Amino acid sequence: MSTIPLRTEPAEIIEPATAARLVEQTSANQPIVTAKKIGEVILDISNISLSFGGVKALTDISFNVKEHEIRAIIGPNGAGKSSMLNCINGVYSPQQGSITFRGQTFKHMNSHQVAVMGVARTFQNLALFKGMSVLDNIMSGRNLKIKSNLLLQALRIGPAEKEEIKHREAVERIIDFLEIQAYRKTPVGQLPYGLQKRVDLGRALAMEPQVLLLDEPMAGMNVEEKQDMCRFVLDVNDEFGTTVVLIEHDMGVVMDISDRVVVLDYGKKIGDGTPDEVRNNEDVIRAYLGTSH
Amino acid sequence: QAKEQFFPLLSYRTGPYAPNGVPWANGKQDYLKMVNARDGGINGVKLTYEECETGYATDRGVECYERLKGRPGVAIFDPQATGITFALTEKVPTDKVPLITLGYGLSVSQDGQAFKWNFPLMGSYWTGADILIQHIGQKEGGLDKLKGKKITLVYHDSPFGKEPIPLLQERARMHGFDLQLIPVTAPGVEQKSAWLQVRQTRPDYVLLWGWGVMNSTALKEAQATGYPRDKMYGVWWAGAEPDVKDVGEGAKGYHALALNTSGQQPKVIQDILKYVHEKGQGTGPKDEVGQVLYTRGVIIQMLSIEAVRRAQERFGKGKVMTGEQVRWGMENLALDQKRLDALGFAGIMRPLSTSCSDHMGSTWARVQTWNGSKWEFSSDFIQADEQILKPMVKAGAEKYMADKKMTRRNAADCQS
Amino acid sequence: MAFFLETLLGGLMAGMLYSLVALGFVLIFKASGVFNFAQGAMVLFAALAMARFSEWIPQWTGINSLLLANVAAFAVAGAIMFAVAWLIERLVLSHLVNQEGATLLMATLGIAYFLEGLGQTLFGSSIYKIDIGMPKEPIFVLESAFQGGILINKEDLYAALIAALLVALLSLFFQKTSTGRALRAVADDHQAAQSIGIPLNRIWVIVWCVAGVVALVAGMIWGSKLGVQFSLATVALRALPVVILGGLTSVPGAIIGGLIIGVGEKLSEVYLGPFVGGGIEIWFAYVLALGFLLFRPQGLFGEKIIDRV
Amino acid sequence: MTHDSSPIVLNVNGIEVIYNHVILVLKGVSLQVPEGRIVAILGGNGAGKTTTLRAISNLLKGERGEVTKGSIELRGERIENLSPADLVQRGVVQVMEGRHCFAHLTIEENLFTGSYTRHSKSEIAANLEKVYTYFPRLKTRRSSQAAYTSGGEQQMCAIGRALMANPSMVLLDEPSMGLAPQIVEEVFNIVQDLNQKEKVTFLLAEQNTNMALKYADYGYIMESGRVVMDGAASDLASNEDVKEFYLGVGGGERKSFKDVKSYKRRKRWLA
Amino acid sequence: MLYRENGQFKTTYRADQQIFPILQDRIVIGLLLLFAFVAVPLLASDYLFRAILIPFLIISLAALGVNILVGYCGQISLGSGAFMAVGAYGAYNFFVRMPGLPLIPALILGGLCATFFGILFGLPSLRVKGLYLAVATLAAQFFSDWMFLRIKWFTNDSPSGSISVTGLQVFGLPIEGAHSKYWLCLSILVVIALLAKNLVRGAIGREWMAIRDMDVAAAVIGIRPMYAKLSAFAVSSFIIGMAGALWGFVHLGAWEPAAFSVDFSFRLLFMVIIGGLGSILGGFLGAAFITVLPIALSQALPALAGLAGIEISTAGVSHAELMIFGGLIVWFLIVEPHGLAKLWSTAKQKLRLWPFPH
Ligand SMILES: Nc1ncnc2c1ncn2[C@@H]1O[C@H](COP(=O)(O)OP(=O)(O)OP(=O)(O)O)[C@@H](O)[C@H]1O
Ligand SMILES: Nc1ncnc2c1ncn2[C@@H]1O[C@H](COP(=O)(O)OP(=O)(O)OP(=O)(O)O)[C@@H](O)[C@H]1O
Ligand SMILES: [Mg+2]
Ligand SMILES: [Mg+2]
Repeated sequence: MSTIPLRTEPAEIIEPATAARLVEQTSANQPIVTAKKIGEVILDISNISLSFGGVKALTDISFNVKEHEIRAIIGPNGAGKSSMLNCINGVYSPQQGSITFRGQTFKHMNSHQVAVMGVARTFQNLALFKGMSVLDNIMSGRNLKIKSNLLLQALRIGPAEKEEIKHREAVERIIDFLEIQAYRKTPVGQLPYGLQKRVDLGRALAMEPQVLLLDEPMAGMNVEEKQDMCRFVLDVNDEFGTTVVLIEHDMGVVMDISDRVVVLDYGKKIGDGTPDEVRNNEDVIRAYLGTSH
Repeated sequence: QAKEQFFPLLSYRTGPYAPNGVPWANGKQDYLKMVNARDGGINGVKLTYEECETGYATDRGVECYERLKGRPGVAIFDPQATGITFALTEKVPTDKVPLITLGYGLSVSQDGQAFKWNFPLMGSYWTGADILIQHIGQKEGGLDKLKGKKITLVYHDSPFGKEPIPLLQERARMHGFDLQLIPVTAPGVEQKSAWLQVRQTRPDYVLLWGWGVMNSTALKEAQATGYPRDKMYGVWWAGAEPDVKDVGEGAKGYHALALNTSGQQPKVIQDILKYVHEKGQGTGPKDEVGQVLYTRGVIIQMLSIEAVRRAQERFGKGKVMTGEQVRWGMENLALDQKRLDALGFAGIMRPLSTSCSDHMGSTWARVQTWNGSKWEFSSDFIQADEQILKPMVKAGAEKYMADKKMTRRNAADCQS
Repeated sequence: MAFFLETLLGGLMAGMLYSLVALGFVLIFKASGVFNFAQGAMVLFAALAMARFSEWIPQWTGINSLLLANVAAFAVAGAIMFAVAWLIERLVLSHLVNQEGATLLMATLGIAYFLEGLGQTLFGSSIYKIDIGMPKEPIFVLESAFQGGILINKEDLYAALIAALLVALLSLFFQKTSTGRALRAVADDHQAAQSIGIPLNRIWVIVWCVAGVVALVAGMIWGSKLGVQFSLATVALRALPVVILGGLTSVPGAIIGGLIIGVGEKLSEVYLGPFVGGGIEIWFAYVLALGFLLFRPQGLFGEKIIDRV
Repeated sequence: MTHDSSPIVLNVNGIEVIYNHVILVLKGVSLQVPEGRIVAILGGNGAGKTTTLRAISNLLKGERGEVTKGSIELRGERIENLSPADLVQRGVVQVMEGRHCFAHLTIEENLFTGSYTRHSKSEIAANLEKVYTYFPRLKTRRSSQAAYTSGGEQQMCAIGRALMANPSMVLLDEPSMGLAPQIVEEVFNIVQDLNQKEKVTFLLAEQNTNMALKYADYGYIMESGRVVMDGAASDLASNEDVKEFYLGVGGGERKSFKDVKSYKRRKRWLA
Repeated sequence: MLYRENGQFKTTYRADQQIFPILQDRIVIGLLLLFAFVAVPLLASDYLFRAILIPFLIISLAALGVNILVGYCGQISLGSGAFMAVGAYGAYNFFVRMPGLPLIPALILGGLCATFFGILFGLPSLRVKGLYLAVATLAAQFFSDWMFLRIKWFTNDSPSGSISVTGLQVFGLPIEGAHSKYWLCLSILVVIALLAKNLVRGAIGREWMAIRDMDVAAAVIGIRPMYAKLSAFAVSSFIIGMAGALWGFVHLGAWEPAAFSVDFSFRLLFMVIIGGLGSILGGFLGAAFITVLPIALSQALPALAGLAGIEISTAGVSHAELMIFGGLIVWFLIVEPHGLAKLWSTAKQKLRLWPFPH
């Protein structure tokens, strides 16, 4: 090995996770890791089929997601994972099947309604608002919570300003949490890929969702960064009890952090269960994992 | 300080109306140059000028006006466009500069007691329309023969094109002819449906109220739909060389109103050639000198200068006149035939005299016809019918004054 | 009935003439994702060049055959349009790789101003004539079936034929050649196209050249109809509804769009106009296009607008 | 790179890159790529990997970036002023980060545009078949528009498209992103395959350090716009810091993602 | 080192959320306003007021409105001329039909007419996007051109369709001289710019930008495209309508529909693009560029040519002006594709680093 220009400095210990700050003062002194209680079914997908012209993206998919759990969806490329999220979000309307959210059953979802019900989402192919700063992107996640009307906003007096500041505080906590303070005012288009993914997560978190849908949040990150991301996801899941639906290709991550895993292949469900069950499922090994895992 | 009378020249040498705007502007400028060269100005007052490009756009026109109105010795503005005229009409009373809108602008502004600063000399669209109807009546053998005839007005869809409508409606009511109105969206490059409608109704006459590309396009469409050109009558803004030049033979037989002659014979044109062009100071090409719009530019400039001269007679010979004084001169023009002959305008135009109540000075025009290569006169001078015109002008002016909460100028004001 | 047919035919042929101009927009948009605001100015510029050279060439060389003079003028004007395309690529587009649509639109506006100024400086701002021997007098057909026959404007008929021919050629070009594919790739993503070795500069010169020639043909035909002068550039405004109705990316769409708009606006003006005072055709054309867009937001034949997450 | 005898194809010499005239991103990056080798650039988010690759393939201009210092040589020829197309003519092709497929073109058309610089119809057809055998998934989706394929399919398309140019040197920017594990393996096998059989040189920026170091011959580690460490891949793989920060096996064994502590030792070569 | 925010710590979010968080900016803006309100009226000539400043202020206002729609909400519109016309004719009708109506309410009512018209013609935006929408909005333009020419009621039955207003008053003060007109326009501009700035940096502004940048993602986070788009149309056309009314009432005094022609629409769009989409400052810079530069050129060129000893004709000047203007547009875009405002912010960033290059 040739020279290393600058040697490693002694290990630097950084601040404990700022996650604690996410929680308002009341819970600040509670232990960070609590025993997790997986609750009732919150989201029930039944017999969803979706096709585009001749392409069958999803065929008769059913599975459910329980409150507080981390539910992974895995499968080879083009299996229909992202399409599944799109159905939940109301971006696509499935031809068949229904989705039940907290007891309410829908034939197809309407994006706005889904958001109001507390489902947030990150995107596989970054769908950030490129022209806006990091701060504004995350603030926009809180728009549903804004109460003041157009006129008040224009005048920006009294309640409108207070409201804006209140939300800004919440957003700053998220920014701290995701450790992107330095980029607060940078237009997101100029950020490197990995940080954009964090902002995407931040925007979703800003909605204070009950269900968080994550589409490959860790693509394009190295191990250290993935560890950070995992920590963020786990913290959110632990502390707010946010239910997480996660699509990810890194089996290390999936097997480590998820409670249950659904496996899709060519639009069909080929496996569903705990990571261990899935890991040993013949079909899954053949279609996706290969022998090495 | 040098004795200089300043003439702002608003013009458009680019844009959609440039082919018509250029000879007009050249005529104005050449005449100024000629008077300086030949007479050394007006009674020793040198004439200066500056051109400003409006592109026929109102806001650019206003900018030009604001830029030039404050020059020392500014005499009079010729906006060269209807839209600019409207905007300036509101501004000149405060700035105290007169506007000359020869053959265009607001028809009602003939009433000098309401429009103190506007001078629609030699004709408005109402007089033009009236003269055309009279001429057609003559052709048919009397105005009463118009009964049951169909006359179609194909017009530029703008205030310019809409001006003649009230008068034509009045005439239609009087004589019982059918008036059909067909607007053409500016600038008028696409007129197929207009001429399909003409073909459908087959009117006896078509009046063409166009400007710029609209005119030649209309003639070509008429040819393409087989409408006889000799049944078509244009306003004086549709009767110049650029309107027929590239139609050539196809426009043969087409008539248009004429306020003035064309050609290089008149003495004043000869003078321009001699004093300006032969010294290599011509503004445009030589062969354009004496064209219809060029000559009109010359006339406009001549009248402006004569107004200054008239004002000098009252306020002091050899002095630089203020806008207010020029306005008075404009209001008291008295150009009889003798004076016109002396100025070298013999045959170009009819005598003209203005007064406080009449800012037009002359309501005469005649009809010319394109013979395939040049314009030829095909009628005598016809005068617009005062009896129809006067009440209309009066009513319009009254309404204007009422809107503006103005009162009619009194006799004393007319003297000032 | 005869009149209805006449209006219909008139509309169809007017539509073809719009298509000629619309084609220029479509070409450049399809091939580089640029909405070329300078198309009108290019039509004017090309027509001016053609008109003036057909006047100058006989003067300089003593050729006195109309045909020869026109062919020579067409060639010279074509060469000038080539030079213009090359300069535009060199001086403007090559510096604006990978920029947004709005920026490129603005750049073409700059080009439009420049060409307008240059055209009038070089060739004058008066009115000029292109005489390519188009017949001006109308013909009448079906005189046996209808009284007075149906009037057809021969000039328009020829123009429509030329337009149709041009469109057929260009459609082939786009569908069948690998350059056609490369053009579409460039329109999608400048950078990716570069990264796989598509030479943007060459592609752009080609496209702008083709668009220049299309502008020349349009300018020639419109010029022989209207006379060559500044207002020619405003013909572009009549062609815009055609472009969006047919779809910004479709060559055949430009034709179909032209026909629909042509017929729609003529019929509306003739049959609806008189009830509301007339002069409605221009906005009617836009409203018509808008109506179609509500059903197909990408125009009749345009590529689907992709928004996918 | 003293021990390597292969001639250097690509020599990047102390380049500085500035975006938008003000943002200094690369602060003197040097690296060499020997003929027929696989060289990896590693580094965290924002380290400047993509920027380095863009600088080499001359795609900076479109991002409003420019190389303000240093030089880049390809087989001894300065290439800073060549167009990307010229580089492709010289056999250098880049697979851009974030896919960049031609949205309106079908997968197959996308692949065909990749062979824009080539002329032999039969070779192109053969090459197409090869790409389809590498990525069978593409074959099944060949006639759908690229915009309507899944993220992974697009990534395959982008890689396949670059291979259609028959390059002698490929710059791969995060090829494994969004691909299923099997396909990731496949991609690296392709890389190895082409490298061994067709002597194609690779320069890859990769976050999947495990894979990258397994297949690469040599590696550079970048951080905030500088190269902070370089060495033979095997040496890097056994370096303790690299192990901990990039391979996730600090302290000898793989740690579960679930147990990552909130307290962490952070890598910091540079303050 | 002059332009540094170092050392300016914000201790509250309120402080960080000020319109101009940096002290120097606040000082500069304060001085600028002082200059505009006090110094300019003392210094400027009548020509400068009437031909440059007043039109510039009004056009800036219109550009501001266009920028909200195009720059912030991403809905390219070529109907701005129509919105101006509706504002002007609307205000006119209230003005003549309700005797004694003061100017400001008339302007606001005109703006509201434009709002209504804007929402109506904004409806297609729910389905049609991008350039298709841009071209489609020309329908509004040509329709309004036609409407004000054809429907006599709008022009108070004036035969030619041209109308004029006089007797403008604000709080009993006549608006006649150049100064009072200038102050009026400036005040309206400052107030509206302030309100607009508040909007675009607030929640609704973020909704607009979200729709502009990625509408599907915006919908997923709960933004309703319909509300966002139509509110942008409403706000923008209100401002544009006000500007139109001012243009008619204060600048022209008398006008015909051609005063708000399609040309105007195009020019407004160009202003916001060259100034910088999505930047309030950009609107002002763009308005200055597109309106003032040609005038400056037309006056400077003959002088310059005179210095160089060449005499050029007016036509030559006009043509050269077109060419130089076109060339400058291209040049500025090459230097900074995102407009003059971006150029300015890059300059500020440099200033921040100064004297170091990076
Ligand atoms: N809008 C669409 N139109 C047509 N086909 C589509 C559309 N969306 C998805 N598909 C197809 O449906 C299939 C599933 O796509 P999806 O994006 O859900 O895959 P995925 O499981 O997320 O794959 P990856 O891991 O590569 O992201 C793919 O074959 C894709 O091409
Ligand atoms: N177009 C741009 N304009 C301004 N700054 C940019 C631009 N592109 C990248 N940068 C900046 O350059 C730095 C390096 O970015 P680069 O994309 O090269 O990183 P990377 O190593 O590829 O990261 P990743 O692994 O996340 O892709 C980042 O700080 C980023 O903010
Ligand atoms: Mg996916
Ligand atoms: Mg990168």
